[in-house]
Amino acid sequence: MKPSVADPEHHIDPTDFAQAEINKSLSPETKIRLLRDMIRIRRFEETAGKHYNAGKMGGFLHRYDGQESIAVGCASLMGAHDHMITAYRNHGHALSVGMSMEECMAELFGRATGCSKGKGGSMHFFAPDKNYWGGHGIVGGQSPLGAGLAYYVKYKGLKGSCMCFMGDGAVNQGAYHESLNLAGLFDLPVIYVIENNGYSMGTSQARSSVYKNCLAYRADGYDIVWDLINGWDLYEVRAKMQIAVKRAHEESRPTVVEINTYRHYGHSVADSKAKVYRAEDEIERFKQHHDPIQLWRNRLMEEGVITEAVYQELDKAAKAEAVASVDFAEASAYPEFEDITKDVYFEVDEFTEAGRTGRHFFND
Amino acid sequence: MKPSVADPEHHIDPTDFAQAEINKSLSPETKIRLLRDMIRIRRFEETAGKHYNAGKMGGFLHRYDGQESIAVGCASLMGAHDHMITAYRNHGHALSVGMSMEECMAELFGRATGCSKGKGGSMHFFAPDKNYWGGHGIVGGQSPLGAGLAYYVKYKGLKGSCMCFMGDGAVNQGAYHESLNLAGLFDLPVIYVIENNGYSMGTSQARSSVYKNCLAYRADGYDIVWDLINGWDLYEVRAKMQIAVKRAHEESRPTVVEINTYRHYGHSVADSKAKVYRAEDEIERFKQHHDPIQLWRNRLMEEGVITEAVYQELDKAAKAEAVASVDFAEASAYPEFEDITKDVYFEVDEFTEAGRTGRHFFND
Amino acid sequence: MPVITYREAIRHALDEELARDENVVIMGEEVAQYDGAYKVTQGLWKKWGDKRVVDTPISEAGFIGMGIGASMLGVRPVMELMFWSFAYVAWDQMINNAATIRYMSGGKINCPIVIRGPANGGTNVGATHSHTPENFIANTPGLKVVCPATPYDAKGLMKAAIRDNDPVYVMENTVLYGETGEVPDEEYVIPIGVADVKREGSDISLIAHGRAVITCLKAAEILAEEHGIDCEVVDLRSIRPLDEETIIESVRKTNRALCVEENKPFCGVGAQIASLIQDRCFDDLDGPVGRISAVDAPAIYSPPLEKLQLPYPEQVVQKVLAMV
Amino acid sequence: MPVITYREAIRHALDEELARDENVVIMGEEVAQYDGAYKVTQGLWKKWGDKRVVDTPISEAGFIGMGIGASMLGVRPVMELMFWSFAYVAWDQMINNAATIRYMSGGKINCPIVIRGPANGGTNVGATHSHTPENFIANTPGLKVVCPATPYDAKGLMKAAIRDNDPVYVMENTVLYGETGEVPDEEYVIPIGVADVKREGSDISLIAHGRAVITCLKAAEILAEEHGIDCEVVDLRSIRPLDEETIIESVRKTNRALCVEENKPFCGVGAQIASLIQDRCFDDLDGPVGRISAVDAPAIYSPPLEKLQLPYPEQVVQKVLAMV
Ligand SMILES: Cc1ncc(C[n+]2csc(CCOP(=O)(O)OP(=O)(O)O)c2C)c(N)n1
Ligand SMILES: Cc1ncc(C[n+]2csc(CCOP(=O)(O)OP(=O)(O)O)c2C)c(N)n1
Ligand SMILES: [Mg+2]
Ligand SMILES: [Mg+2]
Repeated sequence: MKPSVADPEHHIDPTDFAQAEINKSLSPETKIRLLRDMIRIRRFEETAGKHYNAGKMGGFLHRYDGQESIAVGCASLMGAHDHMITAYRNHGHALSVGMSMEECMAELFGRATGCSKGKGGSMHFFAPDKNYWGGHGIVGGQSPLGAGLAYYVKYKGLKGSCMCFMGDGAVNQGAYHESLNLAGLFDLPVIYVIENNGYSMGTSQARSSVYKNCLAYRADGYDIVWDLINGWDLYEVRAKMQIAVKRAHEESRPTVVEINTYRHYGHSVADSKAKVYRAEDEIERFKQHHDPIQLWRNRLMEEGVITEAVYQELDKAAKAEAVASVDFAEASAYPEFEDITKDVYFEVDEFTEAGRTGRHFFND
Repeated sequence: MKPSVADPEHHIDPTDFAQAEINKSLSPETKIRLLRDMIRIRRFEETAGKHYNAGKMGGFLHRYDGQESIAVGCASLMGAHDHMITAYRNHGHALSVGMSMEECMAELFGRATGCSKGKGGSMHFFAPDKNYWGGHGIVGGQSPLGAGLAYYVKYKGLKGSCMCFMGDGAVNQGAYHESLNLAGLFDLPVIYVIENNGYSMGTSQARSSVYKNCLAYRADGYDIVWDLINGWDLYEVRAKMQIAVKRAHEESRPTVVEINTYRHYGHSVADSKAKVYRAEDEIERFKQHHDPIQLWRNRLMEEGVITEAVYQELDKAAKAEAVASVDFAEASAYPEFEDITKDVYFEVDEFTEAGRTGRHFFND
Repeated sequence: MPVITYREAIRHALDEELARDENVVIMGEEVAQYDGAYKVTQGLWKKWGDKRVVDTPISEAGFIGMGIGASMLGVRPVMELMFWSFAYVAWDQMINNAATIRYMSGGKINCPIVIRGPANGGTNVGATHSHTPENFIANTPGLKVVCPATPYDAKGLMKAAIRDNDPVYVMENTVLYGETGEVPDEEYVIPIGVADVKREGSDISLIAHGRAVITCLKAAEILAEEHGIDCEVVDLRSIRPLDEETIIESVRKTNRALCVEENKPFCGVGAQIASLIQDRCFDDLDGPVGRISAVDAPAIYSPPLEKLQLPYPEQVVQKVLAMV
Repeated sequence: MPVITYREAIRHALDEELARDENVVIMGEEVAQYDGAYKVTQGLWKKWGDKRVVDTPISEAGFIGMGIGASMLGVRPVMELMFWSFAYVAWDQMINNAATIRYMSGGKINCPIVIRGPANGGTNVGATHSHTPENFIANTPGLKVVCPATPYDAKGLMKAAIRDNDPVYVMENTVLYGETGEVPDEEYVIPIGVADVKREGSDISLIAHGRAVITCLKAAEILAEEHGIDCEVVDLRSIRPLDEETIIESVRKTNRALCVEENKPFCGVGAQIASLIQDRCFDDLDGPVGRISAVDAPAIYSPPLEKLQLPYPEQVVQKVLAMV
C-alpha cells in the first residue's frame, strides 16, 4: 500500500523535491524554459478562449489553465523513446512537446495549416515526429493506445516509455482497467498519469468514484506501483515522474501516478454551470495558492534564477506569440472541399495500387 | 487489506465453518438436500456430456463438474428477494435454484419444451420466477446486469441481493470494473462471485491476470469488502457468502468474493487441449482431494447424517432423473419455423397496438 | 397551440412520464445536478430528486448494462448518452444484452429500457463525436430506433418509447434542440412505426429522418418557389419498426424517390429504403431512387467544411433537378 | 495444385507474413500455447515463439486498443477475435480509434492493423456469438473489410490485409474452416477490392460474400441441372473497398440480380448492393433486385432451426425460380 516514492531506494526527500537529482541538475536556463513553457500554455489558452467566445471556432474548447505544471513537467523528462498521449484537454501537452502555437491555433480555427489540417479540432492535436500521439476525445479511449505505444518501445528493445494522461473521470472507463492488467502482465513501460482536477465536467470526484487512499491506488490490485503527486509543484512532478520513467526504462514496468491539480475555468469554454458545481472560494483558493505558474515563478525568484522583469518579458513574449498565432490562423485558408475525403486511407492518399483497387468512397 | 471474514464481528471460526450460525442451524434434511442438489448437477452434466458427444446437441457445452458446491451453497442462501445471474457455465446454477432437469436438458437438445424454448441453448438458461436471470455468453457482460438487478432491489426498498457469478478470466473485462465502481457508488446490494477454477479456457490465472493477494482484492481499490473462499467446503462457502448476503440485506453494500474451485473437465466438452494445459496430476489431485461432492458426503457421514446407502440412493435417483430428462427432451418437438421470429419483441408477441404498428421484421 | 423547443418537448415527455409511472428513472452523465450537458433534463432533478434522476460516472457500459438489468425486473430506465457516439463503449450491452435477452430466454424476460441522446454531426465536434448509428441499431432484431425531427414528434415518440416494453433507442440532435414547433398541452403519444408525410407533393418523394427532414423541407420550398417542382417529404420518424406502406404509397404517387440522410452512405438507411422501393415499386419508378448522405469520410472538424459534409438544402435541390 | 483447408490457408498466410516482416505479431486469446480456439494459428507459437505469437487476457477493448497503439508506431499486429461477435466489447477502439486516427491527425498517423476471426452463425452458438458486422464496418470510412469464401481467397486476402497500411478487418467463418480448395505453393496476394466471378452465367447474377457464395454456387448447380437456369455467381470478397464495376458488368449481362448474405436484412450489404444496382443498372433490370438474408431474428440455438435461419441452396433456388 505504500506509494512508489516512499521506497527509500529513490533517495528523495519528500519535504524538498528540489533536492532530487533530476531537479538539482537543472540549469537556470532550463528552469526558465520550463517557466516559459507554462506561460505559453496559459497565454495560448487565454487567447484561444477569447476567440472561441468571439465565435471564431466550432466544437469544444477544453482549457488547460491551472494544470500547466503537469504537461510541462512530464514533457521535460522525455527522451528519444519516450512517448506521450492524452485526452481532449491536450493543448498543454502539445505545446509542451514543442508544437508551435501557430499550427495549434490554426487547428482551432479549422484551417488547412493546422496541425491536423483542420480535421481534428481542439481535441485532436498530434505530432508523431515529437513522440506526441494526441489528443483523444472518447474518455478513457486512449488508455489502451498508450499501452500499445509502450508495447512498441518494448517490442523494439528500446529504453523508453509512454506517458498516458487521463482525467479523474476517466478511471471509471473499463478500457483503462483492461489496460492496467495488460500493462502489468506484459511488463509494458507505460505510465498512466491521472490528472486529478477534482471534477469530471460537473461531477466531483466523490460523486463519480469510490476509492481508497486515492484513485491511483486501484493500481495496487494489479500489483502495479502507484504514487500521488502535488501537481502545483513542478519539482515534485518531475521528481516523482522521473521514478516512473526510470522504472519504465530500466525495468520495463508500468506505473500509475495521480497528480492533484485544478482547472481554473469550466470543463469547456461552454460550461453553463462552471461556477455552480464548484464554490467560488474553492476556485479562488486554487488560483491564489495553487497556481503552478505563480508558484514556479516565486520559486525561481527565491532561487534568484529570475527577476520580475524576466518574468514579465517571458509573459509578454508568450502573449505576442499567441496573438501572432491568431494572425497566422486567420491568414490561413480553410481546407478545400476535396480535402474532406483525404487522409481517410493511407493507400488512397499515397496513390498505391491498393488505394486504386475497388471503390473506397460511396457518395454518388 | 483484510478480507471480510477476518472481521471479528462475524464471530466465525475460520478453522471450523460448520460452527457458523448459518451452518449450525442446518437440519439433517437440508444437509441431505444440499448433497442431493450437488449430485444432481454432476449427473446432469455427465449425461449431457454423453449426449453431446453423441451429436445430439449443437454449440458449446460448458460443464460444471467440480464446482457444484458454489452454486448449491450460494443458492441455499437465497430468500425471496435474492437474485442470481451468471455466465455461460450455468447449468449448476440453474438446477440449484430449482429448475427441472427436464426443461434444462430439453434446452440442450434444442426443443421447444426447453427452458428457453430451444432458443438459448447451453449458455442461456433462465428462470425469472426463481430469481434466476441466466446464463450469459459474453465474458463479463453479465456484471453490469447483476448491478442492475441489485439496483431494482434497492430501488424498491427490499431486503435482498443479487449474486453475480463470473470466472477468473472475466475479471479482466472492463465492464466488471465499471460495475464495481457503480456498485460501490450507488450502494448496491450486489455480490460478485468470482468462481476461480484457475483457468480461462487454456490460460492459467498467472498468464491472464496480474494481481496482489488474489483477484478479489482488486475490489479494495473501490473500497469494497472482499473475501477469499475455499470452494470445496460447502460450509465455508455458506458461512462466508452469508456475511456478504447479510451485508447486502442490512447495509445495501456490495461484496466481492473469490471462490477457489476446479473444473474437472475441459473448458467445454470440445476442448482439444484439456489435458495439455493442465498437468494430469493436477487434475487428479483436485478430483481426489477437492471434489466438493465427495468432501460433503464424507462430512455428512462423519456427522452421522447419512450412510453410504443414502448416498447411493441419492446418486441413483439423480442418474435416473437425468436419464428421464433425456427421454423427455427426445420426445419433445423442435420449435416450428415460425418460432424463429417469436420472442423478439414483447409488443409483437403480445399482439399489442405497438406490436402491430410498422414493420418489425424485414425478410421479403 | 404552445410553441416550444425540441429540447423542451423532450423534457416535458420525461417529466410527464416520471409523473405517470414511479418506475421511470432518468439516468446518465450530468443529467441531474448539472441539468444535462444539453439541458434536456433541466429542472428534473430539482423536481424529482435523487431517486428518480440519477447522475452516473463516465461508465457507459456499466450504467447502461445496469439499466438493462434493472429493466428486466421492472425499473424503466431512461438512459441519457451525452452523445450517441459514446454508445460504442457500451455497444456489447446495447446490441447483445438489451437486444437478445428476450429471445435467448424464450420470451421470459423483456427489457423496457430507453436509451436517448443526441446523434448528429454538424457541430464541429469531430470524428469520434459525430456518429449516427441508427442503421446499426435497425439491423439488430430486438431493438427499436426512432429519430424525431420536430418538437411535436420528439415528445410523442419519447412518451411512446418510455411506455414500450421493448428497448427503444431514441436519437435526438443537438442542432435541433433549439428549434421550435407547436406542441399541444394535452397528452398525446405517437405510435412508433408510423411515418409522417411532412409535406404533400406530386413530383418526387423525399424520404428522410432526423434533421435531414428539415433539410428536405427547406429544399422542397426552394424547389416549389424557384423551380415549380412539387416535392413530397416523408419523415420516417421511426427506422425500426418501419412504416413501409407510407413510403410505397408516396412513391407510387410521385414515381420518383430521393433518400436523404446524415449518416455515411454505405449500408445507410437510404440503402435499405432504396432497396425496398426498387423491390416494391419497380414498375412505378420513372428513374432510379437517388440518395444523398454525408460525404463519406469521418466527420471533419473545420466548421465551414463540415457544413458541406452534411446534406444541405441546395444540394438536395440540385439533386432533385438532376432527377426530374 | 495442393488442396488444403481454409484454416490452413489462413495459417500459411500468417506464417509467411511472420517470416516476411519482423513487425508482424499475432495476438489474441488462446492463439499461442493453445494453438487457437479454432486452430487457425496451430503451430505458429511453437515456430515463432513468445515475441511473435502472443496470448492475451480476455480484454478485447484493451488488447485491440493496444494493437492499434502499437501499429501507429509500426508494429503490424494481426489480432484474432476468437469470435467476431466479441468485437462489440472493443467497438469503440475498432470504430473510433482505428478508423479515425489517420483522419483526425490530418494524415500524420496510419494504422496498419489486421483484426481477424470467424464471423458467422450456423454453429448453434446462439444470439450473442453469431454476429456478422461487415455492414457496420463497411459503413465506417477509414476501415476496410473482407470476407473470403474459399481457401484460395482466404490466403491471398489475408496477405494483402497484413501488407495494407490501413486497418483491414477480415471475417472468416467457422463453418468454412474445414472446407478445402486448391491453393498454389507459390506466393500470391489478392488485391483488396476485387470481386471474383466464381461462376459465369447469363440468366441472373447471384451476388454474395463469405459462406453465402458457397450456398449460391450450390444453388447455381441445382438451377443449371434441374431447371436449365444459368446463374452467374459474383463473390464480392471485399465489402469495402467494393468492386462495383464487376457487379454492374454482371447485371448488365444477366439483367437480373439476387443478393444473398448471412447477415440480417435491415441495412445489410444486400441493401447497399441493391441500391447500387437499381441506380447504375436501372434500364438493364428485367425485375427488381432480390434479396435473401438470415431470417430476421437473433440467431436461434436449436440446430435444425438455425439451419433454416440462414440462407440455404434450396431457398436460393426457389427465389431464383420466382424471379426469372
Ligand atoms: C466515453 C465518453 N463518455 C462521455 C464523454 C463526455 N465527456 C467528455 S469530457 C468528460 C469529463 C471527463 O472528466 P475527466 O476525466 O476528469 O477529465 P477533465 O475534463 O477533468 O480533464 C465527459 C463526461 C466522452 N467524451 N466520452
Ligand atoms: C468477450 C468475450 N471474449 C471471449 C469469449 C470466449 N470465451 C468464452 S469462455 C472463455 C474463458 C472464460 O474463462 P473464465 O472466466 O475463467 O470462466 P470459466 O470458463 O473458467 O468458467 C472465453 C475466452 C467470450 N465468450 N466473450
Ligand atoms: Mg477531471
Ligand atoms: Mg476460469
